[in-house]
Amino acid sequence: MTENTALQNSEQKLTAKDLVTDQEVRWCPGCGDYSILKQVQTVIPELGIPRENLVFVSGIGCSSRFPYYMETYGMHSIHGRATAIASGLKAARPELSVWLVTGDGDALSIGGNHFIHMLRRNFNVNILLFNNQIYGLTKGQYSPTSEEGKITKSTPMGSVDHPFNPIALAMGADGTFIARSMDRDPVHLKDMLRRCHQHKGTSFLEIYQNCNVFNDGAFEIFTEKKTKKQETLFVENGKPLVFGANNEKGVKLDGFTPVIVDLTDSSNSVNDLWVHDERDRVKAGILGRFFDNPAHENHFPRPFGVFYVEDRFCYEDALNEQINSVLSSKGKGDLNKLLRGREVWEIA
Amino acid sequence: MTENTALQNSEQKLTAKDLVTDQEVRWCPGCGDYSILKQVQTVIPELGIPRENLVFVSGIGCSSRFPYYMETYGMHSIHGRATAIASGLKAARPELSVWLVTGDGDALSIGGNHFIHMLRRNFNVNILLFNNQIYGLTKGQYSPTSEEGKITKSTPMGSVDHPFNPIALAMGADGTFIARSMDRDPVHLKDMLRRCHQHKGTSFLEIYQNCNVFNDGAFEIFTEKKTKKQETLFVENGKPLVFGANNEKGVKLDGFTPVIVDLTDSSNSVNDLWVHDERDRVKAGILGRFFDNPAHENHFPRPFGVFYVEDRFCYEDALNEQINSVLSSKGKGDLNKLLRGREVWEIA
Amino acid sequence: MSKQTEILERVIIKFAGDSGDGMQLTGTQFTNTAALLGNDLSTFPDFPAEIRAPQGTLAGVSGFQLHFGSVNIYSPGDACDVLVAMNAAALKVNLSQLKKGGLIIVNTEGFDAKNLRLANIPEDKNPLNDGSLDNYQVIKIDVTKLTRAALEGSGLGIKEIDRSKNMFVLGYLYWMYNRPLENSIKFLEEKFSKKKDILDANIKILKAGYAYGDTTETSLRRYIVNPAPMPPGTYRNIMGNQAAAIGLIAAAEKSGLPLFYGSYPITPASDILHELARHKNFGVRSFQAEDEIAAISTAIGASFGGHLAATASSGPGIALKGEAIGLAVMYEIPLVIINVQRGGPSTGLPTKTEQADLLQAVNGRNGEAPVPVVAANSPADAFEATYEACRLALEFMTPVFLLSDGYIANGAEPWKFPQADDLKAIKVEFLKEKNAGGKFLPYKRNEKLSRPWAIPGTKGLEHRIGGIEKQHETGNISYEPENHEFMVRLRNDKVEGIANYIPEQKLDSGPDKGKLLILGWGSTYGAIKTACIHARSEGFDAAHAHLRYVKPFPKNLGEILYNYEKVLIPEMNMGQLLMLIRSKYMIPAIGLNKIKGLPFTAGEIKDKIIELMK
Amino acid sequence: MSKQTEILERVIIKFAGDSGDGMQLTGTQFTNTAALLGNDLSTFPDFPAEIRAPQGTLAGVSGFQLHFGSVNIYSPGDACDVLVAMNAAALKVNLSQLKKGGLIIVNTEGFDAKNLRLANIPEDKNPLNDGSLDNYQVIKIDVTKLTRAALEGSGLGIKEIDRSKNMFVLGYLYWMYNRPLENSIKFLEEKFSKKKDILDANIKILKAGYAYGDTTETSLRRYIVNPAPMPPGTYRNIMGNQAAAIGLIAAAEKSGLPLFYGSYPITPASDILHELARHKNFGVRSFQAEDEIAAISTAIGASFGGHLAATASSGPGIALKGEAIGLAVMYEIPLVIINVQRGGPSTGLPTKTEQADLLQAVNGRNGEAPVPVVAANSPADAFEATYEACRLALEFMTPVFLLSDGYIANGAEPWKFPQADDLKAIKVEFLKEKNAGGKFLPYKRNEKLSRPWAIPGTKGLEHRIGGIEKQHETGNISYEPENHEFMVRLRNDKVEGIANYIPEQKLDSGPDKGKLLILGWGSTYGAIKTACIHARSEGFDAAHAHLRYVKPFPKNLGEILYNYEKVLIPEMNMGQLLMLIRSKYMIPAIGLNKIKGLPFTAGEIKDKIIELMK
Ligand SMILES: Cc1ncc(C[n+]2csc(CCOP(=O)(O)OP(=O)(O)O)c2C)c(N)n1
Ligand SMILES: Cc1ncc(C[n+]2csc(CCOP(=O)(O)OP(=O)(O)O)c2C)c(N)n1
Ligand code: SF4
Ligand code: SF4
Ligand SMILES: [Mg+2]
Ligand SMILES: [Mg+2]
Repeated sequence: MTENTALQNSEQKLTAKDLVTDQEVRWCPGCGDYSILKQVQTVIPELGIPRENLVFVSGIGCSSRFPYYMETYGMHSIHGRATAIASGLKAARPELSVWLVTGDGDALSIGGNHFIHMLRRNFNVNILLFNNQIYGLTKGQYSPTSEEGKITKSTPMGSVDHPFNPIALAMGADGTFIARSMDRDPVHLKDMLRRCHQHKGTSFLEIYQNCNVFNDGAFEIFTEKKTKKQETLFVENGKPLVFGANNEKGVKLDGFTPVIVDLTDSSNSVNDLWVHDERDRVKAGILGRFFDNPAHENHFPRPFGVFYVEDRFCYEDALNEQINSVLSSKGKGDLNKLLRGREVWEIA
Repeated sequence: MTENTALQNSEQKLTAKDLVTDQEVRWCPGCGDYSILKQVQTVIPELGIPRENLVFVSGIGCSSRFPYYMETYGMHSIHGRATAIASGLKAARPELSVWLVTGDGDALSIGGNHFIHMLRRNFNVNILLFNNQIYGLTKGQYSPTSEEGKITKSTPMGSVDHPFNPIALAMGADGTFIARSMDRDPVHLKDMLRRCHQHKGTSFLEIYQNCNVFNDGAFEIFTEKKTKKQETLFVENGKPLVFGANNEKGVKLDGFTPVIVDLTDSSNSVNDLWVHDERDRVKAGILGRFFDNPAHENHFPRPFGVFYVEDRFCYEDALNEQINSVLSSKGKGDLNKLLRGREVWEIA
Repeated sequence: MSKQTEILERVIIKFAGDSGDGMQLTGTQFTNTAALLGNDLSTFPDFPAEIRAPQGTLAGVSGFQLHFGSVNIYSPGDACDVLVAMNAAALKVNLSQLKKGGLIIVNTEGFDAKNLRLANIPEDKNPLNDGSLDNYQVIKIDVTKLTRAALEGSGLGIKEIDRSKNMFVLGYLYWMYNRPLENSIKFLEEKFSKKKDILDANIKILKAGYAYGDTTETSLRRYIVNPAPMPPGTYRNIMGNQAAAIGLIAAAEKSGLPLFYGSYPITPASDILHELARHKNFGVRSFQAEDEIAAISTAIGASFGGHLAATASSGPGIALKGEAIGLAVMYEIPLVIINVQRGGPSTGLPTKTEQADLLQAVNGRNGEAPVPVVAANSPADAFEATYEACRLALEFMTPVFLLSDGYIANGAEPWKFPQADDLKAIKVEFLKEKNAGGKFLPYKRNEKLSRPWAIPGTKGLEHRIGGIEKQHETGNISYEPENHEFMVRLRNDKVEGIANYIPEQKLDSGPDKGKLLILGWGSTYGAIKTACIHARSEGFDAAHAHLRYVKPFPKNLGEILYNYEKVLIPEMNMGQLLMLIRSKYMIPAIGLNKIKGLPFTAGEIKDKIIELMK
Repeated sequence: MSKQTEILERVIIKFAGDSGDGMQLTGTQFTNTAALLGNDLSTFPDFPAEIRAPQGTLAGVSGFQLHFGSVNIYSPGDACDVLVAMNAAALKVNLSQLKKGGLIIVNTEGFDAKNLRLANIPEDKNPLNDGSLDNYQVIKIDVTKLTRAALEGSGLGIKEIDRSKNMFVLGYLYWMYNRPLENSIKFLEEKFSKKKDILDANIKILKAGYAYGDTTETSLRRYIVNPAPMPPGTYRNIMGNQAAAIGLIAAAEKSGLPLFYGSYPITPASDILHELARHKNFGVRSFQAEDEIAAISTAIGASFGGHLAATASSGPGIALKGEAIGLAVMYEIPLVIINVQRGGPSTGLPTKTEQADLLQAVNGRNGEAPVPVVAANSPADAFEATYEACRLALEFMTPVFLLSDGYIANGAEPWKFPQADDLKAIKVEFLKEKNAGGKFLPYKRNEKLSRPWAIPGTKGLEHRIGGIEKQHETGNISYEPENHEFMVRLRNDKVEGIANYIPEQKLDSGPDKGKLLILGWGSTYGAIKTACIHARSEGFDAAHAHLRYVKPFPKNLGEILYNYEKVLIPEMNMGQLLMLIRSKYMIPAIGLNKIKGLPFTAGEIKDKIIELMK
């Protein structure tokens, strides 16, 4: 049974409410996780997956509490290993819809290796990485996505770690679906969640999430009305890269160099702008590097949306094909034959 | 003491012989590791580093036996962790010249996480990754660099893992020096080793290495005279991308798309070719993706040389700057004060 | 109206409220003042597992227990004399810990309809009205209202105003226990030096709380707790994790080595990292690694480089370090591994305490990989235990386990801190030249079976180390069967031989032979000691010995054990030391086991003592 | 000339040569033929640690020991009767294992100047000439020369010709022990079905070797080893790793579950992965993970998904799995963890055997995380032990450790394999509907204290599991102190309770009370059994019990132990079972410990028996 036929077995339509568990949600009041939970609970019913075929897998961290709040199957596991656990589950049960919830520490610090290996193997799993650029659960140490110079409990003089660019890392690991969204934009987030589901292969969605206790306002500039339009770039396939309060700015490519242009200046036209192509690896790479510190002058806006998509076989499909092909060529294994082996002798 | 002042302390010139230990070299006869060992022993003396300031650190694998054969300080450690061990050593002793020898399994399978974290932190360490696309020491299982469909002991029906592209992965992890060489080209290999040393920051050198017992000929097409010139592209900074038996072919860029051109055709000129720029991240990215299966038609030649270089602060320098800055502002810590703490009371 | 003043020997106060109510700060302030007045004391905070559980809920209750007295205090104490409850949830969670007849001080505003609902109390069961507190003395104060009234017109917002209500409680308790306000005022002045309005508000409320006690008739009693007969000297207050951090720095300073600390955050060990990160002026290199394996691996690298290297974690993280610890055993390099134990297995009860990782420390690796194990007894003792772990690591060129736990880590007590000069010397000498007639033998041993430490940069001592079995003395790879057995036994002998260089086991109290010995290790110290005192006062004179060294055991431990008819081993696990003692000494020692994520109370142990002795 | 024929009861032959000499194949061929003739037998290969150590060196020697007889054989045997040495290094490495007066068959060409030098033998000390072999019978054959001569004109290159020289030795031994060539010829025909010239050459040389024995006077004796009195039935030869792999498949088939195997290669466990990867037609999903943590994690995921899930590794890899094993303990899901033990600590002696990971299996995790431990005794027994581990995992919803070792993994012996129908049933039923009156309680327990298995895809049983302490029955997160203690004890009781569902401990041989019991576990089985037989024949009648279950111990183990004055526990470690037995049963059991990376010889154990009994 594939995920799609499973879809059709769905009997009655779920509602967001059906996905709420009897467990009290225990994030700090104001935490960005609430909004993400809500959007997930809203989108899932649209997808027509029977509740019993959904599994949420997580590691450890504030974000990793997620499965407890989803009335589906769920595994809250150990720090950094959700990707590996989900790989095993998906290899065993390809027909399940597996969602993985992880944090910047969980996925990129302790879990970095399983993360990149999942991307290259391309299991058909949806990874939601709640990036708050901090360790929430352990009360505020810097994470591999914290900015250079970050002052935290473990770096009172500022961090000297150069942070990962999660989009670039995922590209380098041959991820087949790479996207970014934010907790504070429900419409966009829901859209991205749908896209994750649609993609066959590992869908990696980075979600900027505000930790209002230990890293409040880390993404304010991208999420708050006052600055959002200036500082963000919502990309859509086939559409030119336009941003700004009144869509008055655009990005064009000068050779390999992206340049911000002022569309109010008549010498510039929307038609010259870079048109987003999700399937162009090189351009996705350039877009992924729009990652400057917004405090720097002449910085680029931060892109949101789907950076890159590629079709590639999924590990579990290839594995099952092998099994099916032997089964059809050799037939189902005979245990007695296996026990007997190649060469036997009799003792009377 | 920095690495450079250490250099000057060197008293008498080393020779390759001085770097040979009394331990019998125990790789299989014909193994590509021999040649690499030889080139390292040849290059090191040129660098003028006193022998006692050299440390070779390795994990586990055939390649990881390397330190036993270098008459320097050395650590043969555990599988996958050499990068982490070297990070600690370099953080503690920045003046040492630290070389890391690892395999495709050691660095990219079990050690993948420490590998990408070392790259982003940019410790000034030289990573030599002996890529033989196989697990040698454990007698022939596929590795994360083995090609799709690879038949090995653990994949009798062919591997269904999509392999890493180590260059792309290192780019994604924000590596600051990324290069490739091969066991069978001593001159090039030596050159790359020198470049590794010169680069301040983590130097990542992938070395194609023939495992003649479990994966013989994996790189034959790149290393053997008959095909080498057609199948490889030796890149040099500032030079156009030219290859072929008589340098009759070149690569130019058509927008973002690399195209192979025939230079014997008069409509093409060397002047139109892509000129290699080590410091161009986007182009390095495209170059790194010259990674087709040479069996495919119209495939690109495999590049060798330095793909990418970037200057970025090293973790250990930033760390030591912090220490020095507190030392100069606060002065050396006073243990009695520390023991005493902020608030005390007397009991008479 | 004049109020009665009573002299008390000891008091246990539990400050409890919502996570946002500032009870940790209130408790700490009261503690510091008590310390300055010369009381002996011991404290233990009790955090909620969530960062910020929803306000007002049972899960969100944060507590701080203080035990102070004019007598010696060895633990935060069992049942409380006083319970401060800022809301209904705090009362509900903590009431069972209060002595019958004890005093409850409540903030009435915390018992409104909303708070009752959040605490899952039916509205008609409001404990303030339904008679369920009849067996206690209850002082009801509408702290919120009083605070707001006092700060009316201060210009502060209601949120900021409410945030200072804990000062009211503190002031009230200062009045009740006859304590001066100065110390806390000084603290506030430092803390809010840049926020004058908030500073003023806090001081005002602190004084208002004091005045409230003085003028109203909420309580007719005040209490005096005189200074304790503590050894003369200068004291400070210290928490266990802080003590461990300072112990590492002290050992580095005394041995003349730079300190490297590789760690990955985990509750309840993270504060060691935080503390060390603040002391870069001691040359401390603290490194937050990508995971626990990297953390210990970086420490191994730094140790090879000649640093005093340490790593710390808690159970799950320690599990990840097992392979690398084995490597350090083979390398024979100094390394201190701190396990701040928490409730297990797996993620378990991350914010709670337990002692269930002892056998993991002793056996949790592949092959015969002996590692000495040192245990800390109390927050202040964590300093000495850590220092000793460093000393053993350096002098014996070996990884050493230091076991602490959540109770020690977050607990605090007065510490008669030493002077740097008083600390035991730690002599470390790097090998400078070849040690065997023109040859260098990296695994040649001294009388302690310890090998030389030859660090990179030393000319002529270039050598390679690895995890494959080594030839005796040369350290070269050797697959030779006889050599393997020899080396396995040698490494074992080296660790067991440490028994010759550590103090003999002493009794902590009690007769040197007789009916019952209580053998403890780790944070059960205070509870056992107190239990013995109480049992003794009831005529049951049990002896108490407490292990600093769990591996190897002190040489004379067997002798001591054989002097008693019965041996009782209280542990916060299913009987781990018990197993080691039974198998080694063949005595039918008895376990007293508590696995609740909570420390023993002295009462629990005392009851067992009496049961076994009568 | 007619040659004398002697009947022997048992023979131990060691085939030794350079890694490239094909000694493993020669040994295997001789073994298979012996098996077909009805001999009982046991074998053990002895690989060099390097993949291909330099030719001719001591490090490059590869050996294969075969013990076969007309009596029951329980181990590859102690000292050899016959040593085949293809070169000087092979002789030097193995000579000490040869019985005084034993037979040496050498290839003289392997003793030329070059080979002597490579073996570090001074040229004037050529053992073939210097009289050092005077106490042995030496048969010198220039195998290389004879082979080349026989194949002159075959059209094959010299390298290919030389590669068939092992067939000469095989033929010669077939002659000496009166064995037919047919079986090996059949084997060659299959192997070289596509290389006719090489096939012909090999057969020719095999026959040449036989003929050489027949016609020359190199030996005047031939031997007959009659069939052994083995229980009637059909037999096959099997190696330990293969048996474990088949055991997993059999358990999956019998339980009706698909098999998932997550693993990362490591010596000596990799062959289980290789074997399983070949059986995709049983629906086996074998997954080579990026490391050991991922390997067990994938297995955990698959187990949650309803597969029979297993993982295997050796010591260092098992160390890495500790944290995840703890998670599986908390989850209470079925999982089989196989540890093919090798020499430790750390990387240790990767190609050698040891039993030093027992305490790691029992205690190597944080917190109280009990896991049942099952041990395999011999290569064939690995099947049953694995099957049993699976059964326990599935019936008790728990991770289970299966301990094997390098000696079992690579050793081989005849196996009277079962029929699928004869295998114990394994009943697995996924929960299909709510189990508590309209509610679903994922941690509700049956009489075995086992919880239901409700897998994704089952409507109405959606639930969440995690590593934080769980509330009894509901499985919800609970920080409640009483619940924690209750659950820790419950998980412990569940594992200890398995003792009620496993067979009682039986004696393997010897009197049921008396002076001495030998208690063993794992691969010491054959050596202990043989030692007991020999000691008995010398009048020392010791009893032997061998543990299949190391945790929990069988219910009646104490009773058995108390029936003997002394208990001896031989182990290839420093006394790990010893510690468990001493602490649990309070008996002063005695350890016999060998830590050489080599199995015990029966002689070593017999000597100890006699020492203790006389
Ligand atoms: C093996 C292990 N190491 C460390 C921890 C402690 N720990 C729990 S969550 C966490 C990091 C949390 O950060 P992140 O993944 O970003 O999640 P967030 O809490 O920010 O959502 C750490 C270090 C652990 N539980 N297990
Ligand atoms: C923790 C651990 N897991 C597995 C192994 C077994 N092992 C040793 S080397 C190796 C892989 C070797 O491959 P690679 O790194 O490519 O090195 P090569 O031998 O090819 O040079 C493995 C799986 C080990 N020693 N330790
Ligand atoms: S600590 Fe931060 S991430 Fe965690 S629940 Fe609170 S606000 Fe959210
Ligand atoms: S197995 Fe391969 S990589 Fe290893 S030493 Fe032999 S040839 Fe080299
Ligand atoms: Mg985070
Ligand atoms: Mg390799």
